[in-house]
Amino acid sequence: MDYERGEKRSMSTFFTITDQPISLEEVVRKVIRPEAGAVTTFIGTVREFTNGKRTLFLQYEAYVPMAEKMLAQIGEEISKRWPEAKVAITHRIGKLAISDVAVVIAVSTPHRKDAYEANQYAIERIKQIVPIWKKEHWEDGTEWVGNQLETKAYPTGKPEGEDLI
Amino acid sequence: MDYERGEKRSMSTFFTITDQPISLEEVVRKVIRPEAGAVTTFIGTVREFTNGKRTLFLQYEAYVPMAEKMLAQIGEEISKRWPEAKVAITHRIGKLAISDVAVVIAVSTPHRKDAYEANQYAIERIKQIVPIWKKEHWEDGTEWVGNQLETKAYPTGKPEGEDLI
Amino acid sequence: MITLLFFAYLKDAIGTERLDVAHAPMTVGQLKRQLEADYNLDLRHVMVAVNEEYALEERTLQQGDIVAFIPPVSGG
Amino acid sequence: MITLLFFAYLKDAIGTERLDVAHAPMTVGQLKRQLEADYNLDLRHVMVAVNEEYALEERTLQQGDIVAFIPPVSGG
Repeated sequence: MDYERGEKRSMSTFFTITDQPISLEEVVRKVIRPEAGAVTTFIGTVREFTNGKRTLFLQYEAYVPMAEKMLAQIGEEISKRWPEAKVAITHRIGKLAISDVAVVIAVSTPHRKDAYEANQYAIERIKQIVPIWKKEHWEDGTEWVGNQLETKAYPTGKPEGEDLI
Repeated sequence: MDYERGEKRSMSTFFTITDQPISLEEVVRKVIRPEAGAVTTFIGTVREFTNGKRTLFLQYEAYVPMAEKMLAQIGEEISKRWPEAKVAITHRIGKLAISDVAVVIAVSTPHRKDAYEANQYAIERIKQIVPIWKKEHWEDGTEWVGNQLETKAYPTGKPEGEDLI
Repeated sequence: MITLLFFAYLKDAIGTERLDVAHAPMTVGQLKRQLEADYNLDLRHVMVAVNEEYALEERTLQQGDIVAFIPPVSGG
Repeated sequence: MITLLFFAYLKDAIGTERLDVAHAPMTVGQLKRQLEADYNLDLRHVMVAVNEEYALEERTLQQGDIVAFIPPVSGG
């Protein structure tokens, strides 16, 4: 029944960028359906320490229309690899505090193994192709994070110097 | 902060059997903390069709005190394998309708790969060692499900005949 | 006294969820054999917990023990 | 007219999130080279989307195109 209702919605309600707090229950509700016994979610929260450095808060920015398209594309990729999976993804932008939820990925499948695999696939792809960027605000400066591995900040060259202290 | 509060609670609030509907947000809140950037959840819902047979509703029963102990033991096993993981599990018992949530497993870790692996470990172990049983109520009878693979109902021998029409 | 607990289909088979027995055989294994004979059951796939912990067949039972018979579980 | 969009650190580096240019070079690659020269930037790791779809360097630009410069993404 949820499923029926879901199918009639536009894709954009399943793959959304928002500047408001994300309701976990709401994202999960989009994928729950009688045929599915397993739902996995991934909830990305703002971590306080990265490589020992303390984050005060984050700023997320997106190229919104394209980001929603790319999220929907990830949904299609998942449908090809896991035909029985149903996916919903919401990513938040704007200013986020420590432990705030930045992204929720919900995947339902008839069997649980697929739900884990498809979910993990989604987060990996988000970090590869969805035009969203985060700016770290530390105690001693700011920096746009520029690679998916989160191991080092992207070298910005000489501009942006005014942001670094 | 959530973490500090969490540590002071008894283990039983992290590993719980309940006869009430499960609040997903509540289980997730138990594991969110500043050190963790990733939370995975597994939500087990009641599936309508299993091997083509239609389920009307399920009845879950547990040996409650031991089931909570076993859930806590799974938490300890996870702490050994993934020392940075934090886990909360709530399993519901009683009568559940199609799409009702039977179990929620939430795992937070600093890095996402661990959150998926530890979560999947938890559900596999639940299906091995936690004394909880479900009784299928079909259109034409009932049956206690008796193996973890859900491929066949447990042969009950001659008793229980009164339940099978 | 020793308390026996039954769950799921075993509860239906035995006809009760609890039996208090004054005397029980020495070990978990012997108790299982006795129940199999008395109730015409096959308990080979049934695990036993003593005082809420899984126990081996060799485990010796003592007065006051709570012995739970755990059919293959199906939670999750 | 062609619209250029900049995000994240590139927006800071260029000093604006949007530039409307009357004439643009033929291809995505040529446009990148020109921006690199004009703003002293290294755009080797910057992807380009034309009308909200990732485009190759060989892609020919047309009037009305929206060309977005996508630094390595860091969502999730």
